[in-house]
Amino acid sequence: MITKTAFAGSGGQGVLSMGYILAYAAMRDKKNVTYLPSYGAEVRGGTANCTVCISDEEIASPVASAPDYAIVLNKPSMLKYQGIIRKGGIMLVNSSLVDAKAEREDIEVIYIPANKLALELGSERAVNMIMLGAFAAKTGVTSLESLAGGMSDVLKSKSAGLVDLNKKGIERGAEYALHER
Amino acid sequence: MITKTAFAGSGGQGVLSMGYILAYAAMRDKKNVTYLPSYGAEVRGGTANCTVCISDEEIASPVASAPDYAIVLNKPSMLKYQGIIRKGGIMLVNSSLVDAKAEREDIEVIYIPANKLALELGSERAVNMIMLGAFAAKTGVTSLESLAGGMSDVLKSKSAGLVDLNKKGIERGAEYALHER
Amino acid sequence: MADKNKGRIKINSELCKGCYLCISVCPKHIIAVSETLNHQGYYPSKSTDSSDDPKCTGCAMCATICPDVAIEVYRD
Amino acid sequence: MADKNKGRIKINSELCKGCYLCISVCPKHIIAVSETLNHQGYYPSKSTDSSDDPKCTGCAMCATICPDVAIEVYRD
Amino acid sequence: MTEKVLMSGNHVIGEAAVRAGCSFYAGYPITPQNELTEYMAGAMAKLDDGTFIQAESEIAAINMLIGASMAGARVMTSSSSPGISLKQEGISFLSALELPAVIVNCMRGGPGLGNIAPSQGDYFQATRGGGHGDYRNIVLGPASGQEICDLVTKAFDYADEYLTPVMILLDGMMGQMMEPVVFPEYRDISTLPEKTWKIDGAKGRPRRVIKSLLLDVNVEEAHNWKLVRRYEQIKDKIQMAESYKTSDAKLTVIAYGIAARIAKSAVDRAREEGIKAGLLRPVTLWPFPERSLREAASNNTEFLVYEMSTGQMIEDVRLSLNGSSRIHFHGRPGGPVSTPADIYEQIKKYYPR
Amino acid sequence: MTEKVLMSGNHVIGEAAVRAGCSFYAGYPITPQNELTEYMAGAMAKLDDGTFIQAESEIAAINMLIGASMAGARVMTSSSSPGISLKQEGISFLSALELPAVIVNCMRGGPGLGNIAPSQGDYFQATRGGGHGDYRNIVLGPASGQEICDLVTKAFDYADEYLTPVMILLDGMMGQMMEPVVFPEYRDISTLPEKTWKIDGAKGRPRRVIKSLLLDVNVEEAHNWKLVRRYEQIKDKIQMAESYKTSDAKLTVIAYGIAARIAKSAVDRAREEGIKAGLLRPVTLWPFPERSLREAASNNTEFLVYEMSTGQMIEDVRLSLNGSSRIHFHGRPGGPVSTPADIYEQIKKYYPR
Amino acid sequence: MTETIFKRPKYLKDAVFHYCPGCGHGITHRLVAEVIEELDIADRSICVPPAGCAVLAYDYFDIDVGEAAHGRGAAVATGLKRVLPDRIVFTYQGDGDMAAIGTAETIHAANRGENITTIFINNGTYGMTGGQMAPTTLVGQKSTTTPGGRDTKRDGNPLRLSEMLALLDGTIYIERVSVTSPKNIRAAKKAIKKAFQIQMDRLGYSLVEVLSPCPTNWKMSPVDSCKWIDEYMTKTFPIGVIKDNSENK
Amino acid sequence: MTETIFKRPKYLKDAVFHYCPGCGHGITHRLVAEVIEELDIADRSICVPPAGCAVLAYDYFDIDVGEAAHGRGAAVATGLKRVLPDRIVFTYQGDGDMAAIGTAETIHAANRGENITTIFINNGTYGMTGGQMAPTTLVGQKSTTTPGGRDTKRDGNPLRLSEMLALLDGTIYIERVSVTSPKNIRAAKKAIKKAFQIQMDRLGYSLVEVLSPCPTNWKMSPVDSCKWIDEYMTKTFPIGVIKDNSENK
Ligand SMILES: Cc1ncc(C[n+]2csc(CCOP(=O)(O)OP(=O)(O)O)c2C)c(N)n1
Ligand SMILES: Cc1ncc(C[n+]2csc(CCOP(=O)(O)OP(=O)(O)O)c2C)c(N)n1
Ligand code: SF4
Ligand code: SF4
Ligand code: SF4
Ligand code: SF4
Ligand code: SF4
Ligand code: SF4
Ligand SMILES: [Mg+2]
Ligand SMILES: [Mg+2]
Repeated sequence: MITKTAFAGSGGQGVLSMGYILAYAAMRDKKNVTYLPSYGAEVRGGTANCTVCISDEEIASPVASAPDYAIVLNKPSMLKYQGIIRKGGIMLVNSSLVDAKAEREDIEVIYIPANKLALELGSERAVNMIMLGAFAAKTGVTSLESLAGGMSDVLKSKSAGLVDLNKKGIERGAEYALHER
Repeated sequence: MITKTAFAGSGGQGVLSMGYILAYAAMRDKKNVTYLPSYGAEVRGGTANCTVCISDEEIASPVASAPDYAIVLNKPSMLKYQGIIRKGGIMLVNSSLVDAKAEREDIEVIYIPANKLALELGSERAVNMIMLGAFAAKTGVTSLESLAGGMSDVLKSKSAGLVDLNKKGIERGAEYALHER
Repeated sequence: MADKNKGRIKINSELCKGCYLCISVCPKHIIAVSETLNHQGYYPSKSTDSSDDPKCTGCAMCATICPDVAIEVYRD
Repeated sequence: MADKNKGRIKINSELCKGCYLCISVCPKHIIAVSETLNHQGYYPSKSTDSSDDPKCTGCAMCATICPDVAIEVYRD
Repeated sequence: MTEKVLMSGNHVIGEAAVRAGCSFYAGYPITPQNELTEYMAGAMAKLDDGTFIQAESEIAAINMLIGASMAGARVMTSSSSPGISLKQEGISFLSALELPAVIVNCMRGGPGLGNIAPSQGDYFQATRGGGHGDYRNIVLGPASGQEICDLVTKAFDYADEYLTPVMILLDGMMGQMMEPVVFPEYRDISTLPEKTWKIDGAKGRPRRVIKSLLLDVNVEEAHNWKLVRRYEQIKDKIQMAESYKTSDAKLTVIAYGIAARIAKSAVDRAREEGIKAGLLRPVTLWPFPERSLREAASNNTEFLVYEMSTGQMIEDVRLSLNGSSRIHFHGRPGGPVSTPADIYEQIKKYYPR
Repeated sequence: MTEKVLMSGNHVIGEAAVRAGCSFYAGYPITPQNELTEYMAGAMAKLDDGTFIQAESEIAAINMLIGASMAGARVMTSSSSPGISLKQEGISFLSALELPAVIVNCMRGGPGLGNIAPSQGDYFQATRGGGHGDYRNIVLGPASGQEICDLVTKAFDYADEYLTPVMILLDGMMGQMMEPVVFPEYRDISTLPEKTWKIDGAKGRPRRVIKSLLLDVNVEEAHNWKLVRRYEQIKDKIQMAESYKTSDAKLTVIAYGIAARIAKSAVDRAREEGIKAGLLRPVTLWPFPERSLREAASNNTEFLVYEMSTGQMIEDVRLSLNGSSRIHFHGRPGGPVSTPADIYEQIKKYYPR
Repeated sequence: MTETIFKRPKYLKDAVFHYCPGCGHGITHRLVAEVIEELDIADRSICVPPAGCAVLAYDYFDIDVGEAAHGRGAAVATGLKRVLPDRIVFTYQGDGDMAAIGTAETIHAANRGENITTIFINNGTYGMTGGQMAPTTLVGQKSTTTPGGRDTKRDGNPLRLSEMLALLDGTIYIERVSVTSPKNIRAAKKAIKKAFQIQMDRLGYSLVEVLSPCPTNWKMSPVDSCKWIDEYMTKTFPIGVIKDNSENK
Repeated sequence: MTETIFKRPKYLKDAVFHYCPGCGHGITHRLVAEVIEELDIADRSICVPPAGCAVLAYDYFDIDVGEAAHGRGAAVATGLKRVLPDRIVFTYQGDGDMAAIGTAETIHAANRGENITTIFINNGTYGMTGGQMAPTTLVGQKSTTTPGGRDTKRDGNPLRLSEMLALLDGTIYIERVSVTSPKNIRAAKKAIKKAFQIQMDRLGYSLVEVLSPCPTNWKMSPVDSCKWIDEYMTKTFPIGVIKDNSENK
């Protein structure tokens, strides 16, 4: 089985590192993985996005014309991805930043007030980890442990404090997604 | 039948126009003709040469690796062409400028004191026409009439005096080659 | 000098990309950041000139520097 | 000043291309065109300095300007 | 000028271009095509609206052509092998932009700086597109002075009709050699169809944009297929080849340009000796005259490809025949010119027994 | 670094090059390969003897490579389609001068400015030599992050062994996509055979000249044939292809690079449906893996060539099979990326009944 | 009665720029469009856009446009102008486009005195390709290919192309401007107008170099970018008239 | 006792130059060979010859030589020098090679301050290809592509590349010399020696422009050619030091 997840938001919201960490988590799970960042700078704009494919087998096309999952951090991204996500897919929306509601009925939409939750944890920097934790919890694409491991693989020697905060973020996101909505 | 004639000397001796006029003469004779000047300026030197092929049929290669005839106006040219002219071929040498004698036995070598003859006609400018006249007379590749016609085709509207001088040169060269050596 | 106060600007908030150069050049400090995102995903700027006590001179400094041609300036 | 007259040049007539720059620069006018062609097809220049009354100063002007490095200059 | 004049291939190109209505030439010197550049310097100066530019480089020249062609002029540039390599980006652009232009490659020995001797080493570059992306150019390979004249004349028309660069591919010897040529009358280009795509200021009409940046992949794909359709049309319409004594040939020599002339004499020689040789001379190198080849092959001949290269056109021969016939090869890369006698020997060597 | 790291194709090229002993990089920005240039800026700065130059143009870059390779360094440059077109003269020179070099073409949609989407439109240019003269370059077409690493490593060795430029031909998506990769150890280049031809000042040895100007046509011809002999050796030794489920296939897809990955999934899908499909993936694009194709053909399969172009590699397929098998084509030029489902449809369409 | 003091110029199409917030390309586009309107030359003007962030200029300028390959704008414009001497041909080029890959074409077109106009956007970076060093990047300035800052030993020095062009006999008018304040922008417009006027008067080559913010690649806010130009960039690239030979013609 | 005052320098091979009678390439070759001998750098020098009449320079200089494509000498030399920083790398280039097709490579190598030396032969023509206009051809001068003489309207103006290069921060020493008289030739040698010395001292880019007769394409005698340089060519291309920054380094 192959799952394709898209991440989207504005530059600076940590969109690319969400995907990156998910890819590392999948590597820990001994899966095949591809990571495709939004590609090329020939047209400028405020958005960033990337796609992560995870599979037990070799991965063919790393492009997701109709992703299974999408994590969107701003409104333009939500508007875009609610259009292309596959039927039956799941979209996670940072409801702290996106006021509108998605319009599709054939997908599951999960609203996470990620900025609010992050502030409660003490720093807005945890926003993307909260979304990622919620994603893992709701989709089972990877485990929270693998995510945390993937996250520290990526951050490596960087500040232990940040690793800690991120870990808390992942857990908090998962908790919220599973129990608090 | 195809005949290949090479012309060689220093730049400025009228070598190229000899070939050019022969080619026009052959056109008057309704022959096929190709004219190949010494080709390319990538290596410099004091010499100029060209090759004229004349044939009743279409002409294949315009290059003469072993020309039938050669008309040489200076010593380096003589040294070169006496080496490559075909067996049984004819070489015409301007003996006013070339003091040495050719060494090959299997070709016919004809010495024409062209500068001297030209001065007698009143101008050194006739040197090349004298050689050409001698060539036509000895080889029969073209007629003196065609040569004269070719020459005026080439010179066109240029000075009538020169056309006249050249005509005389052609005749004088032929005369000398046939009767005076 | 009275005339000078008769300016009025119109910011096309969908063209605006939130560079805030207009804010930095307005001599009257009557442009500010709006609270709502536009469709491009930016917080556009907006005029804060009050109709009671209009300060805008119509100097067009804001429009002159606007890289997205989002501002029109009028004088009534 | 006596020493000054002790020059002598040697022109390699096979290297010479007959540009005659040497002739044009020799302050003593003791270089001239030779009558015989060389193998390259040029009339090389030659020294006309006389052994009776040598004029060459060995100033090497000729050699300095010779584009074909055909001239060597000695002082005996 | 219905009389015969003796002219070098390079000059013939220039004169034929002028008569075809070429009013813009940009080029950069390189042996063995300098006489063409020089000819155009003189010829353009004589026209009221003629432009000659000695460009600062081959790249500048081809890009000047792009501008002049956009503006609607009939345009030409010329160079030789290394210079043509430098024009590859520009040729890809001309092709993408659908701009007519005539490009002359007077090939020399390569690769690298090589030498200035006659060679046919740029066949791949010309016929496969040495530039990037999916495109093809019409490539014409003349073999005599008169044919140079005729094909240059055609080249300008093809370029306009099919909105594509057309390359005249010849070698240094063809460029240098003089032969008698009869030229056509001057073309009155005001009688040609209007170039409804040209840019000359949007006076009284909607503005026009000539561009090749097609960021939408579907638009780019559609553009690519549109070009392919045009190429298919060209393939259908303008395949040209000369067949010489092929009808009963047991060994058919395939050669183009100067090589074909040499081969022709060899074929004659072979016929004299009772050897059933023939010659098939591609005149259009792209589109390759597959039909003529297949027709020849149907007569049960073997083939001998003779190129002044290590073997490039032979791929087109193989592709055309698709395994149906035996194909032999004789190549002389880097400058040496074979004599008819040499090729005659090759014919004997490969003649089927 | 025996652990797996997640890296983009562009970065993998850079890291693999550094580990292979590359100490000289010159390049010019162009999407979609900028990350490679940027990677080399950082990586070369970390080496004692590393040189990174952001050249003023692609032409300058390839000519800097010529100099650095002459001096004996392991050298690399990279670009994308239009930039590679500009390098053609330099590539012809490198080939003529017999200088090792690695050249990366991260292809984009073309011709012209085109777009930055994944494309395979430069196959002809890469495999036929877009530059002038008779030369060939080794061309390698990786299809995964790990293979990029492996082939770049090999590329430097091939370049040195066969004294030739080696091209890594991939598309923008391969360059951008990240996959897990395990890198080899750093190569100690002091253990490599000495470059007895390099120029570094004639101290204690006769002086050396590296040149491609060969005015004597016989010398140039001999040089051309020498290169041909080397190319024959390369053809003999380094043909590489991946065969996947080909032994009993009735329809074998031929595709390279990212296209082959997509095709592989399609083949799996077809197999699930009981359709005997297979995949033959050329890894060396030049030399083309003819032997593998002929072997596959001997199993009585038809072929479906899938390219992200209007059809270029298909000529090599035809040349390899020489009429022995039926060959179908599916092309998507200019950027659109097919899905496995699309290719599955094509397989069904062409599957022999 | 309402008087319109400032509105979108006529020949700037009704499209949203694809440029980043605060980008100088937008301002300069508008100035060019205003000048074209004021000089009433829209129906005989032809724009040659670059490869660079302004590659899509044809989406904005409502006039004829012909695309050039990266760096070759001056050559393409030369071809156009020689065939159409009474049209107004201008190139719009970035610093990478003009001063790196297009160095030769630019210098030689200027040297030939081609009667064209060039708008030269100096933003000290390769904007479109993501912020690599440009020929005009300042010493010490960071870029993706000079992560430690431009080092003159390795990377050379900022290139003052306009000053070099001013040495050429074929150039008539060269001015460097910036678009960092309303005052500078007004001066920029004046310069652009003069450059076009010189072409209309058939005097020869004219060029306006525009110091232009690229907040994205400089990693600064638009406001700071403008300040940075005023404070630092103008030290290496002083604004003002570099050459004006229009009176002598 | 016989004293040798003048003889063939050691590193000039015993070959007949292929140059035309009176060609300045021969003189300049000899000066370069003399300088290499005097500085004792033959075993660490690498020459990068041009495509141009001097393309066969490797037949004459008895040192390592690496060929460059037409115009790309500066780029090839850059590659060589960066890999071998303690070798002496010099290019020998014509005016077509350097100032036309090689404009960009030349300017950017100079601007990077590559520590190389360039001998720049300005003979106002494309010698090798048979006398076409060069960037340096004088106004009114005839050539095969300017049969009516160089016309500034059509063909632009003579390009003073050395003066342009002098504007670049990376260039240390630039001098224009001529080889028209023993005195000028001695000055030329001094300049060439200084240029190499600057490279040996690792100061940066040095260049000597040599006004050099091309009697063949000028269609003048060698003696007249030298006079023509002195009388006309030096008006457009004055000889002397154009830039010397070696003291400040
Ligand atoms: C031949 C070629 N090389 C490289 C590129 C990629 N490229 C596009 S724009 C650009 C440079 C952009 O910088 P600049 O000219 O300064 O314009 P800006 O984006 O900064 O306005 C480059 C390198 C290309 N399109 N073509
Ligand atoms: C790419 C390319 N274009 C053109 C040429 C042809 N070519 C060889 S030398 C030369 C110019 C020679 O002029 P210059 O550089 O002034 O040297 P000179 O012969 O005058 O010394 C040209 C155009 C070439 N070899 N390669
Ligand atoms: S017109 Fe002047 S005063 Fe009015 S908002 Fe704009 S800048 Fe401020
Ligand atoms: S200057 Fe324009 S784009 Fe920038 S904030 Fe103001 S209105 Fe918006
Ligand atoms: S050394 Fe001086 S005096 Fe002697 S021949 Fe030469 S130039 Fe004349
Ligand atoms: S200067 Fe040299 S080449 Fe010229 S004539 Fe004198 S010796 Fe001969
Ligand atoms: S990258 Fe820079 S130049 Fe390009 S649009 Fe953005 S701000 Fe403008
Ligand atoms: S053509 Fe000119 S530059 Fe070339 S060798 Fe002859 S004189 Fe010298
Ligand atoms: Mg820029
Ligand atoms: Mg020159």
